[in-house]
Amino acid sequence: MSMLRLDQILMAAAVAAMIVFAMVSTSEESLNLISLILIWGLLAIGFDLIFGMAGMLSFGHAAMFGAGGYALALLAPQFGFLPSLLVAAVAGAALAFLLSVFALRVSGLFFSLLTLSLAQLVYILASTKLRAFTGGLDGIPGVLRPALFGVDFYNNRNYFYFLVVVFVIGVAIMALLRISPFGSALKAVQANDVRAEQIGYNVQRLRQCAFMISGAYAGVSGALLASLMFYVSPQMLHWSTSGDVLIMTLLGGKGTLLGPVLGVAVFEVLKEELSQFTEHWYGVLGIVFILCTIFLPNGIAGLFAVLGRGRKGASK
Amino acid sequence: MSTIVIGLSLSFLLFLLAAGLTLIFGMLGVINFAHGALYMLGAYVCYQIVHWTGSFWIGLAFAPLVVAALGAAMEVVTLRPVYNRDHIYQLLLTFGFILVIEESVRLIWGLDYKQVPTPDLFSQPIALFGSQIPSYRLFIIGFGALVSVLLFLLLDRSKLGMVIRAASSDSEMAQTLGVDVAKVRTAVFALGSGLAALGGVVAAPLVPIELGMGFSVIIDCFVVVIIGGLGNIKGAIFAALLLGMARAAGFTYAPEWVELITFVLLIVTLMTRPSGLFSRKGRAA
Amino acid sequence: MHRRTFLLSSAGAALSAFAPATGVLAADEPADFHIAGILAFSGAYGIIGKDMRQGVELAIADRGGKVLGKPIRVSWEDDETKPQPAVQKATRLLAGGAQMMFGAVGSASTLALQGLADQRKIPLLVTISADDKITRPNGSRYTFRTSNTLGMEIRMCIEFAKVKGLKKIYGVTADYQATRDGWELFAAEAKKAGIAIVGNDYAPLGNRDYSVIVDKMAKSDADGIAVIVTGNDAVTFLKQSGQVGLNKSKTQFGPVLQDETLAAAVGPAAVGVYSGVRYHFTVDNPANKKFVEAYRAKYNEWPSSFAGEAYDGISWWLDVVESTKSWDRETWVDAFAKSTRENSLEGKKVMRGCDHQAAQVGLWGVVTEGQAPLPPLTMKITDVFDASKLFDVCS
Amino acid sequence: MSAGNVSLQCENIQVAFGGLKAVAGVSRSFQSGRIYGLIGPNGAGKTTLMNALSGHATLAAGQVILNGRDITKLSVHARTRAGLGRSFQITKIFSGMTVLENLKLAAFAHRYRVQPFWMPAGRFAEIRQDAEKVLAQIGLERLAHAPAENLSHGDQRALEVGLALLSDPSVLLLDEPLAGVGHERLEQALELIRRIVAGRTVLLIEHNMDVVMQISDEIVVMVQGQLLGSGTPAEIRANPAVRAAYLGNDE
Repeated sequence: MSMLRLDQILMAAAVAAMIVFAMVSTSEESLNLISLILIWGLLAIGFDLIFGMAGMLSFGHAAMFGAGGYALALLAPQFGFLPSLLVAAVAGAALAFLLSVFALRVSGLFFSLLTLSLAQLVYILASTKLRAFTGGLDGIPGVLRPALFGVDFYNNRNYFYFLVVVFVIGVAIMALLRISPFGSALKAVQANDVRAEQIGYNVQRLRQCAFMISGAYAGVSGALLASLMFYVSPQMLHWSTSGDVLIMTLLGGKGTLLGPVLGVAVFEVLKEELSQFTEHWYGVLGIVFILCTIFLPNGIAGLFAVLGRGRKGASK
Repeated sequence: MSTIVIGLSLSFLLFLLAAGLTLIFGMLGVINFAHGALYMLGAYVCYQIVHWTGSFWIGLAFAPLVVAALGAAMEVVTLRPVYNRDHIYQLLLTFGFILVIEESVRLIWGLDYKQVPTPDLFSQPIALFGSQIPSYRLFIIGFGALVSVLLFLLLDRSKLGMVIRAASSDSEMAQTLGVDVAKVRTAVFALGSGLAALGGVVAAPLVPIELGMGFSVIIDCFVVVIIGGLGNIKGAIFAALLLGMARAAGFTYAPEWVELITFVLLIVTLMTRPSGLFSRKGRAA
Repeated sequence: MHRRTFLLSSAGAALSAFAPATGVLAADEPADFHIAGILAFSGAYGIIGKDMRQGVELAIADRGGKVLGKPIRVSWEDDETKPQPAVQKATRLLAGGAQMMFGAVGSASTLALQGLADQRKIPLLVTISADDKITRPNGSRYTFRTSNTLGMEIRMCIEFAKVKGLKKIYGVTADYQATRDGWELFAAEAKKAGIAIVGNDYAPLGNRDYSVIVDKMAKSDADGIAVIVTGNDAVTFLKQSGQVGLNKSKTQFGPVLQDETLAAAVGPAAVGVYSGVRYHFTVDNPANKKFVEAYRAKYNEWPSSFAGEAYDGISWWLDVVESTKSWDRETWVDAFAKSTRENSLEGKKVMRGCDHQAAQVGLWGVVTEGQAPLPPLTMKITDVFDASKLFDVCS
Repeated sequence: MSAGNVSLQCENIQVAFGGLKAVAGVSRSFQSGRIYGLIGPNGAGKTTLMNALSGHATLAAGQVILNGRDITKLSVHARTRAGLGRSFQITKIFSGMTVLENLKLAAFAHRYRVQPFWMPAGRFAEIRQDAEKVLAQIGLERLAHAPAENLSHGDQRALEVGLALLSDPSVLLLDEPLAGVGHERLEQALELIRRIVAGRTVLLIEHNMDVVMQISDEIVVMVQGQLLGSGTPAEIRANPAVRAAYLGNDE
């Protein structure tokens, strides 16, 4: 469909530069930060499939994110890391399916509010009623790292390489999905869902599939985060997590493949660096959000688009 | 019987909390996540006024005005340039507001707890239906009822209310009819912020005044607004009553399940009548 | 690749059977003694973080800012009362070469740091989180707690109920694992002591309205109200029970219900409420007197229990480190596990080898109106329960 | 033109909004290869009937049979697959995409029940051919790469017909296809409709009397939710009942 535009190349270069920087830099601090960016980047890419491509604002991604984390925490000891990572993806997709069965009965604003309430219901269940499995509010400590080919993944650098591999695979799959007929169908649904239905697309099933793929991405990234931190807790399920991924995607630029990843990078770096300069990093971050919203209509990707003098931003 | 009176106080407190959000959410279509932060700000400003004047009532009168003015300023500076864009960008702005408001409260009042005593007039319990009912609860019922009637009259019966509803349902049309839509929006946002602060002042004697108090209120407000129907003051009153009574019953028989009751109620509403149980419109498209 | 055995419940100990994570243990002398201070400076427990930091900084100043001949450097990080930022920032500081971790405030964050401490073999000193899971028999080798446990404070409630002669208790408990276990322990011990349990309600954590529960309590024939909730929930409950004057007819008490900070938040309704006290500036011993004067001189306020416990814990730890004359962390851990603190701010504290919990006396007090220069609402210590009554014997 | 076999059969179709019966029992069959003009005063229920046929309005009673198959219960996209295409009164096309991309979407939707996700969309040659074939039919080759939303109103209407054509419908419902088409483009638009019939059944709603008389093989008149009568354009023009009920107050 559209040949690789200059801004997409520039964004890919920026992400690649970030990864290379982590490889060469000796400071574990940036290694840890960029590992975090890759994990949240996967979540944001998955989130943008339905938000940027299909035009569905979900406020429930924390539920799938947490589900993946808990799946890995509970299953890795018995079944090993990779099978559990797979189960985390399936868990994310299954929960996404469950959410979509309810949420797709309504559309627009009510879809967002319904996903918010369903995810918050999962949060309350995980922190109280399902306490026997989830360890309640204290969560589950001691989540495992992968154990493959005899490599010690408790070494953060090795684990970082593992994350890079998973991240690149995730981006590749999403890149293919976006330019595949499935991706164009989603764009059609966002552009005009009545016409999409009329030309023969099963719009509800398309949305459900997109939501499940997005849920799988959230599940995987949730598992990877739990493994990075050796810990999973209901806080991952809390609606503020859904809010964070939304902010990152908007900052980065919705509807672009790598925009959300750049949004994640800026968000995390700001949060990390600001807290070292000023005790009032919280307020400064708020001001940055406000300024970005007003002056960066298409997010950071919009900047790249201007830079690359490609078409102004991907889609309005 | 006393549970019903307490249920009523729960309901009206919920209504006071949510009234501002119904207004801003319904009339401006802005999902105002900063509503909780404005509620907190109201409590802190009330603490400051009580600290200076020693009177809860002066706090009750002036704190909402102060926060309403701040709300208006925030709206003019940040929201106005973003109205014509997708709703999602207004939502992102309100996230920014939360962080800014919380940080400024931390700067001005610091981290330690603040305390607003129950006003002396209502500090003693009253024997009612065979148990001791805190008179402050009766004040909440009375005051909440008064505010709901005033709001209802303002929005559904007054000329200003008609202008507000016109501006919100079709701003272009209202503009052509000579309504200064921008001013109306600022006024609505200010009124919404003032109401949020009012909720904060009324709740101040009941809960600890600390930075996190706003965060816990947001979900409850959304529940009332959604069940009641966007921008539907009457709906918000009924939704608050429904939720308040459900919680009172929940606390009586199964306190552990109270939080779940709230969400099951919300999800059932969103699936059956997304535009609210009490709204005139049928199912949203 | 040998299979890693791993039990979910005692996650800490079983993690030892794999290659050491970060390079060979540095035996040579680092430039400074770097402490990773992970506390809550924002969120629900923001106020506690500030006081604990002040306590630690005073303790370091008192010893001339040095241990083992090197300057002590503390990096303070805000965990926003959430586990993820706690682990994220701790990982960064450990990567930067921190020798030990100090914190956190909320139990969830502390448990999260515990996993990291065991995995990276870095000592973690806990001086406030009370969840019993933190110091379990043969639990985490690298975690030590010098402050109260919730279990000990529950036992103080029983001792108090006996001393006070309460016959019927109605309880309210936060729907959170640690407090639920606390209630079960209380109910079991009460039955043994012949005290009747009239009822108990589990209220959601962060509940904002206790009026229905308070109404049930007021109508019950209970003479004692056990309030097993923490932090903000305690303030909310007492403010709302105050509006009904529950304190006039019944005795309200709880394991960690009130202190100067929370009483200031509750206001007049706090007077007459009984609570376990983790530390108090009126405890009469020379070490405490010296500390209170130094604290008031430096910060111009009375030291809260958070500041006192932090000062006491870090001083004890640094003294033990000094006595080992070594930079090997394993030596510190072994030495501290066997150490006794004769002159702690609350008298004698003995570190128990089996679960790394400091056995100590239990302070119990009531909220009273204080005359200047005391704070307007202050705790008056009414009982000091001996450690033997509060801790089960463990090998 | 092969005429004779029935492609679309309506059996006592009723659609009600609350108490009001917008369509009160329409029964009629339509044959393939013919253009039917559906006329009637405003509010007669023409668009509601079309919505009932295309699945956008739920039936209170009655049946819709397409090529002998009962499609009353089918969803909109299932009816499209069954061979029923339509255009809308208010143009609905995919903005933010070019004309060719619009058509390729319709081609994908027609050819694949499960949208392929393993290959870039550009690699599907047969899809490009389908799209270009219809592009030529609707005469928009020179605008192939123009953004759809920038097209003139007439071209957008043509694109909409193209989108319907790509599902190779046996029955094509056109809701005022010539609305807003300028006088000079009228002939070209009529020519387009005649060209695309090719064995299909076309049912179109049109208010412009001489246009509908000119294009239709048969005129169906609808008043107050019911069929008043039908016949060749000449018969309808002469029929007194139709004239009184409808043509009398022709604007």
